[in-house]
Amino acid sequence: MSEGRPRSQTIAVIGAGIAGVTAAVEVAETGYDVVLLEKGPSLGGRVTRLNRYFPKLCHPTCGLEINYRRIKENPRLKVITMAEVQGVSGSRGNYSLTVKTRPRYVNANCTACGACSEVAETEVTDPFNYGLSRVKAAYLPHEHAFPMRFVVAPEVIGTPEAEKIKAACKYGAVDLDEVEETFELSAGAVIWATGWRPYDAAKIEVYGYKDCPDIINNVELERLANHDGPTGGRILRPSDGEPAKKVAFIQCAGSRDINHLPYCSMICCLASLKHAAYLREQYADAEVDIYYIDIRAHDKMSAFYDRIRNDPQVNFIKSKPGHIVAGEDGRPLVCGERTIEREIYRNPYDLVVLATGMVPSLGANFTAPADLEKDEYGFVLPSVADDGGQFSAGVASGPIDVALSTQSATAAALKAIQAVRAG
Amino acid sequence: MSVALPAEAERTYDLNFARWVYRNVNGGDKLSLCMQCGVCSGSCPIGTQMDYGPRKLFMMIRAGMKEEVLSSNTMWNCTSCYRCVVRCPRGVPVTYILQDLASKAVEFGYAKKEDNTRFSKAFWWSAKTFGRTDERLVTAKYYFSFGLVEGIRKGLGNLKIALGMIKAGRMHLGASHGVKDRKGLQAILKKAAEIEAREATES
Amino acid sequence: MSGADQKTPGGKTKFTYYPGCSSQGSGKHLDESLRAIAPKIGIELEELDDWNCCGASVGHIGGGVLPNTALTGRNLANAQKQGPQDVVTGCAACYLNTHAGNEKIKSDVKMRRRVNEALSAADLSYDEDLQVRHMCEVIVNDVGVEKIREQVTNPLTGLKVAGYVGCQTVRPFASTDGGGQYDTYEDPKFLDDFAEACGAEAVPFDPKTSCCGGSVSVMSPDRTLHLIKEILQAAKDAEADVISTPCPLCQTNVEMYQDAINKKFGTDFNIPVVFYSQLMAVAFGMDPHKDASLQRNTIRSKKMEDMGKK
Amino acid sequence: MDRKPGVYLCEGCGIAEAVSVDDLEQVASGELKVPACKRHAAFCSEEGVALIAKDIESGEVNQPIIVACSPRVMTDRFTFPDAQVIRANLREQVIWTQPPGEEDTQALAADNLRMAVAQAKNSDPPVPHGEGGASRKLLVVGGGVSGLTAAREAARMGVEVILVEKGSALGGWARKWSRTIPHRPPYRDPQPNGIGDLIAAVEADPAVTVMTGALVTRTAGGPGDFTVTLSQGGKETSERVGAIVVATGWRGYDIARHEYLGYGTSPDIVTDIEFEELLANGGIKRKSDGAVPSNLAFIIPGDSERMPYSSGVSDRVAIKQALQVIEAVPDAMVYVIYEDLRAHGTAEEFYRQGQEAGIIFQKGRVKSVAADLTVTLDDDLLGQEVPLSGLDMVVLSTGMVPNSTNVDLSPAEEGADQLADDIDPAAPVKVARGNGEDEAEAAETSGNGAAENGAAEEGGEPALPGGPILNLQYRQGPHLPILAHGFADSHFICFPYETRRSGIYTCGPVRRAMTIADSQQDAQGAVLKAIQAMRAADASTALHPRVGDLSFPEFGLDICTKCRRCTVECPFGAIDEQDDGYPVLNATRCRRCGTCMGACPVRTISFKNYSAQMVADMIKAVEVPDEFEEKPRILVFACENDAYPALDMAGINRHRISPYIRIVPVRCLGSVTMLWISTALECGYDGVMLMGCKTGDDYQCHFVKGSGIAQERMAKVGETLKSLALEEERVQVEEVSIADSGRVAELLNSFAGKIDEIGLNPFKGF
Repeated sequence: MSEGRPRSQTIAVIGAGIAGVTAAVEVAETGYDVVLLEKGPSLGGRVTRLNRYFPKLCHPTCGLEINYRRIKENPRLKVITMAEVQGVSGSRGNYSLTVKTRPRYVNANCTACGACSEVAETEVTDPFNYGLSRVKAAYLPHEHAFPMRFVVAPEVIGTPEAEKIKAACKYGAVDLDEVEETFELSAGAVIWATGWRPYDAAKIEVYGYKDCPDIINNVELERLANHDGPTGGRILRPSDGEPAKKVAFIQCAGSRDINHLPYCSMICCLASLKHAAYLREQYADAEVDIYYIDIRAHDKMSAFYDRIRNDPQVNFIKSKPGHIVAGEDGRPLVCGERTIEREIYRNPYDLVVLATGMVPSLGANFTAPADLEKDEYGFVLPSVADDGGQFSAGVASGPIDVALSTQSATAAALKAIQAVRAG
Repeated sequence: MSVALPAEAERTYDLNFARWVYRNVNGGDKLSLCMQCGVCSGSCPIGTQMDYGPRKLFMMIRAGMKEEVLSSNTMWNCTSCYRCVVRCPRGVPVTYILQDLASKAVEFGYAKKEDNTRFSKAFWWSAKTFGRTDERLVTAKYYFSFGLVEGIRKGLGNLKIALGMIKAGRMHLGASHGVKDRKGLQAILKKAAEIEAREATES
Repeated sequence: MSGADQKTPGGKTKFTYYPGCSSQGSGKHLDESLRAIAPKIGIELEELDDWNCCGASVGHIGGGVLPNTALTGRNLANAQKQGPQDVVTGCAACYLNTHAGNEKIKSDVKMRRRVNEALSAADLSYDEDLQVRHMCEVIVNDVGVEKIREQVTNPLTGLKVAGYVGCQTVRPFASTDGGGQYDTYEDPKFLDDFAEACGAEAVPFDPKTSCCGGSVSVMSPDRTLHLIKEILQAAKDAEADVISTPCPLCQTNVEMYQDAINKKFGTDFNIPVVFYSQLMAVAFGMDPHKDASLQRNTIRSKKMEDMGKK
Repeated sequence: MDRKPGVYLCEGCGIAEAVSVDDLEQVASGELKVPACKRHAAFCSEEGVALIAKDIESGEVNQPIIVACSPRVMTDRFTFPDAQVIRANLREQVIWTQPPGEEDTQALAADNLRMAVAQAKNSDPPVPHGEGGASRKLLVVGGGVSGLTAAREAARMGVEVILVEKGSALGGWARKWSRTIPHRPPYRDPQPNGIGDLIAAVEADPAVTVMTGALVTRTAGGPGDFTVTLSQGGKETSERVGAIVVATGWRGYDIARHEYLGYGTSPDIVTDIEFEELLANGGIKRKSDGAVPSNLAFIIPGDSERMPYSSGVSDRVAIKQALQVIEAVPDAMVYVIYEDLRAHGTAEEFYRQGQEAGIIFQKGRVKSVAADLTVTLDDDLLGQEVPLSGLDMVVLSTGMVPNSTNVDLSPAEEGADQLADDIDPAAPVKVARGNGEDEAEAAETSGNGAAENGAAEEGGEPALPGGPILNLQYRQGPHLPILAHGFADSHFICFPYETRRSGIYTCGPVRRAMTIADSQQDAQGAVLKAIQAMRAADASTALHPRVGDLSFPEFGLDICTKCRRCTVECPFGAIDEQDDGYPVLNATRCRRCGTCMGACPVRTISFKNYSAQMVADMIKAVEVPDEFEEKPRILVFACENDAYPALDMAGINRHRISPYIRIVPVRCLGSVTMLWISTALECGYDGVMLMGCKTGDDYQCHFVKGSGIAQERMAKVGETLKSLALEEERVQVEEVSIADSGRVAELLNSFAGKIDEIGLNPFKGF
């Protein structure tokens, strides 16, 4: 490839979710240069959109705040948002990443004063809330956005409204001429922390996700429960805005299923236990039914499971439902067999939450570079080879929870540093 | 003809019957993958009319409950809608297994009185005799398998339907259609049965 | 995902046609209307010579796995003689049994050997790689829905159609590679696409892949009448003029038990149940009786017959 | 160094429209007499930054006081070498929460400016506490998979390693075993554990000194400068190391404690550990008669019957062992009895492999295992009680008990009395009451119910037996603090390696039950943290969470009363006591939270840029209206990591907050000293609110117990207030999370309402 090129000591981290942020911070704090590339307009990835973590029920933004402060204070760490990696070539010590940046239409002059948003009229789907709400076409991605910088939605580009938005900015921060750009980035090692997306619940046709507004998935529930989500943190039925008090959780919605995701996504059981806790905290009379095959509360999570299990208003029903349909009153009806009691049921709920699993963002179509090993699901395995220079962290490396993601990110940081040291 | 059933199990979870099912029942080789999630029984259109439902039936197979399994009404209530097959997260071909369990129940004398036994026997008689299914004769044969009086009663119950069908030209009164080469067809079926019998004794 | 409007037609035009036993009885109107529309949509159906019963699922219970598969083997051995073109059938049960049998013979060496041993008793053999397909899948993948639209001279404007797909037309093969990946198991769109292409209105119809009880309905309707009732009720609620279906057994079950259901549940259903091919024949401006065989429906659709007279 | 403050009043983001910048300038130049005061339309612009930089370069200013947005934003732009930047938050916490143009808004802005100037007047740039020269040598304790991996990975980073193993050989459990749970595709078959190669690589590595049959008998010092005493074959040596990785692994849980499982009643009822050894040693044979078993049941008891952490591993171990049985004895009838089969992640594939191989999985609860090996279970899926007879071997899943202590040792004499307390997870907060009190009595737990729930409390026995692993020569005892079930885990989901003993990192099953593959990854992470700790020690900077902070607490021993509060309350055990009773800081252990400062009754502990005096002056800087104006003032101490950002976000969301609130960010609530409360009340403030993180079992305080300590201290304020005839409600402690941007506004407004009800502080104006 580029044999003559000097070896790079910089480490590129692809994806700025909790794993990417952790890996980048750990690299920088060990005294190495790092470039953190994020596809979206702000950092934090999936966890920013979570209300709380299991099992402590603490808030993801708390740890992110610490990490962001570390980023702000560390000159070795450079963040590039709106940047997607198109390809990686080269070998250890000598990689070249092709990076494409999408326009944000807002440059670094932005002070986040919000004047642009005040004049914007068009509302666009809010990607941060998984489309559950709408947001002005000039917007701050969310209250904890880092970098704290606005975005102008591509939908209004080329309209008079865009010019109005531009005119509203006193600091010359709105740049409507921004275009997609591609550049090459040299790195001595690469950490893939590209994370995951929720499995498309619509693909599980029998669970009615498309057909009934009161059948939602688990990441959407996180937004409903979050204080800065579309309902201000109240868990309400999307259909009529009434409190969701009788709620079913359907475990393994997609996971552990050869027709969908053959693997267990590991986090969904715990997520539903956590959601049961949200509901029970919000509504004293909430009743929660969790339909499951196995509750996989791994290691210390079993204490959390016990805690939720001891709540008489949370029921555990060992059953994978056959189908979920809209009942005569429009409420979702969960149908199936209670396996332990051997009873056929048709149970109505205010809200049904599909505990969908995690799909690696890289996906099955991702062509792994030569020094990376990928499994058939699209997870990029943590490297074991001694001469590799590309590593994976977080859910890019397998279906794992946040604690394991940060653990894997710290390990990946070490391996990447070793790679650039070895050159 | 199938490989002989294993002897009565002396203890619960004797795996000999399960292994017999794995090896001799169509689709049985996938049965061990069942993780008892219940999606099959929960998806069944007339699952409420089943004594066990496929999921529990499969657990009973593992538990070695040969008599209960082969005497079950579960397979006779299968409408062959294949929902369980396409929904099973483990790819267990539930419908096929139930169909072949039904066949085995007939073969080993567990299901003499099932409606379905009578019907499938009538059906097979037509297929075997004419090479094609004659709906009128199959239906008649099925009704009369309950005995003359019961057969007439059942038949009369559906007389209106039959008359409607005749009127619409969808039920004929003449001689049965059939394949031209009946002899060849019967030879094939005879040979197939021979092969099965031969294999059953070999194993 | 509906394959209908996303795929470019595969373009196969010649098929070996396996009508199946119901074509000589309860499903005569499917057979007749299919043969009528075939040239219009540019496909040639050459009848399988001396075809026999597929054995269906109940046949297996009566006969056993190998004799049952041997029935399929005989049909395929005869089809092989007629040429390498795909075998197509309009009957869901024939498709399911023949397709499954074919796949098993092709993929399982032992099964192929055993079937051929049985076939040898009639000096037949099957060793080619034929494809067994459903007519609906052929229309989606090879003909293309656009072609139907092109042939419509008598659009069924104002006809409300509840598309009742039933089970075996889509399960368990519609989403498999062998089954042509032409639609989904639980929420298929092709039947509605067919109706809309004919100019009719496809009404929302939830139980499109609910079970009519299949052969259990034939043997023991008492166990399954409630299933058929739900189908009829949904069609009635959607104010459908007709229920359309691709499956001969569904057509018969849903049509012939309406009296019994009315008696048992105190309802007053009287909804015609027609084949999609009958819809097409009328929409193509063909003869409502000779081609669309509307007279063979025991509950007749006056609306369709009136449309056909135009 | 002379302090040269300069005020930079930003007019951007609507500040100039909402408040009078002229008036602010008057406050800065006229009232406060700050020599330099400049204005700009946007100081964050290139031009604005250049303006400040020019003043700094010219030597005119070395303390730029930037009166603009929150210190949480524009940090990179407002960083100037050789200058100490002070920020006054006029945007998020003034104009975004207040109506523009109002008198109260102006007063709030002016007060924020006054506080910033007071802060500058009490603040100097920190100077490093050390001069480098930190040790770059790593001590790894434990020679199993985790320890070996840690040693190898550290050596690859160019770090010299001493690997200490208690036993006579390296390799731990893995050396006795052969195959492990698959962690690479296709995730189907048990795979070799690779221990032989790992041992060989470590032994051949010139950077690693291996000491087997050795113990750490003493550890003193701190990161960058630990002095460890190693004992091998009766001989003691001393080594200086920069950081320590503890990888002491695990031992089996005593399953015999549950009689119904029948362990001990038959030689053919064995644990999974014993069975693993059988598998590795060439054959599955019954202990009773040497026969090869063909009917085996693997029992995974419920978590309540063993170590709850174990499910991370043991269910997969049962599948693995059952698979190995079938591999060896193809006709065997093998059963796995479980309640929830935790084959999570890609191990689902392994579960399928087990099923395909013919393992029968039974969901149910075992009721008894008889000496004749009959297992009776409530079979959930058959819906009946089932006797499983005819078995010729029963394998019980045990659990992994962490080696957080060395069970071969009796509790250390030194500090033995602290054992139970120190390793008791239910007691995260320890508070000393006061001067000269006996420590044992002085120690008490926070009032958050943690004590009631603690596992260690049951039966009143200490959580773990044995002596300390490192025998830390720390004021707070010889042990590494532990969490539930004795695991030396981090309590933080985001920061898995944070322990309460700086520079000492745990990895592998001592931290959490984990597989071999996970342990190896964990060891890599721990090594990186250890290397960072050594670097930080060398640079005199802090570790997590105030990474890079050069400030550290200084102790004015002249007025120290030797009350020992600081040494007891430090969440990280950073402060020891000298023989004469005076506190001595181990600066590299210190995390700079200021809890010691908050604890000190004589206010003699301070940082260069954070002190009791500084905040007291900030409190005093606020103009408190006299009682006739009827405008209360409420002081808020806000944790800078959670409550302060939440207050910022309240502004971002434009929530309205009472204009009477004055906010002081604090490093941690633990640093809040009683002086500040009394100063506030003396100055005429009408109420004080402390906003800190959640305490208790699920504490969220990143300084572990600062928030809890603050609650404890404030619990006693009530009495003091009462004695002054002041209402207790005037001082409130609230647990506030970073996600409370909506709630903080409500909290403050309702507190303002309550103050209104109670009435103004009667001491106003005195």
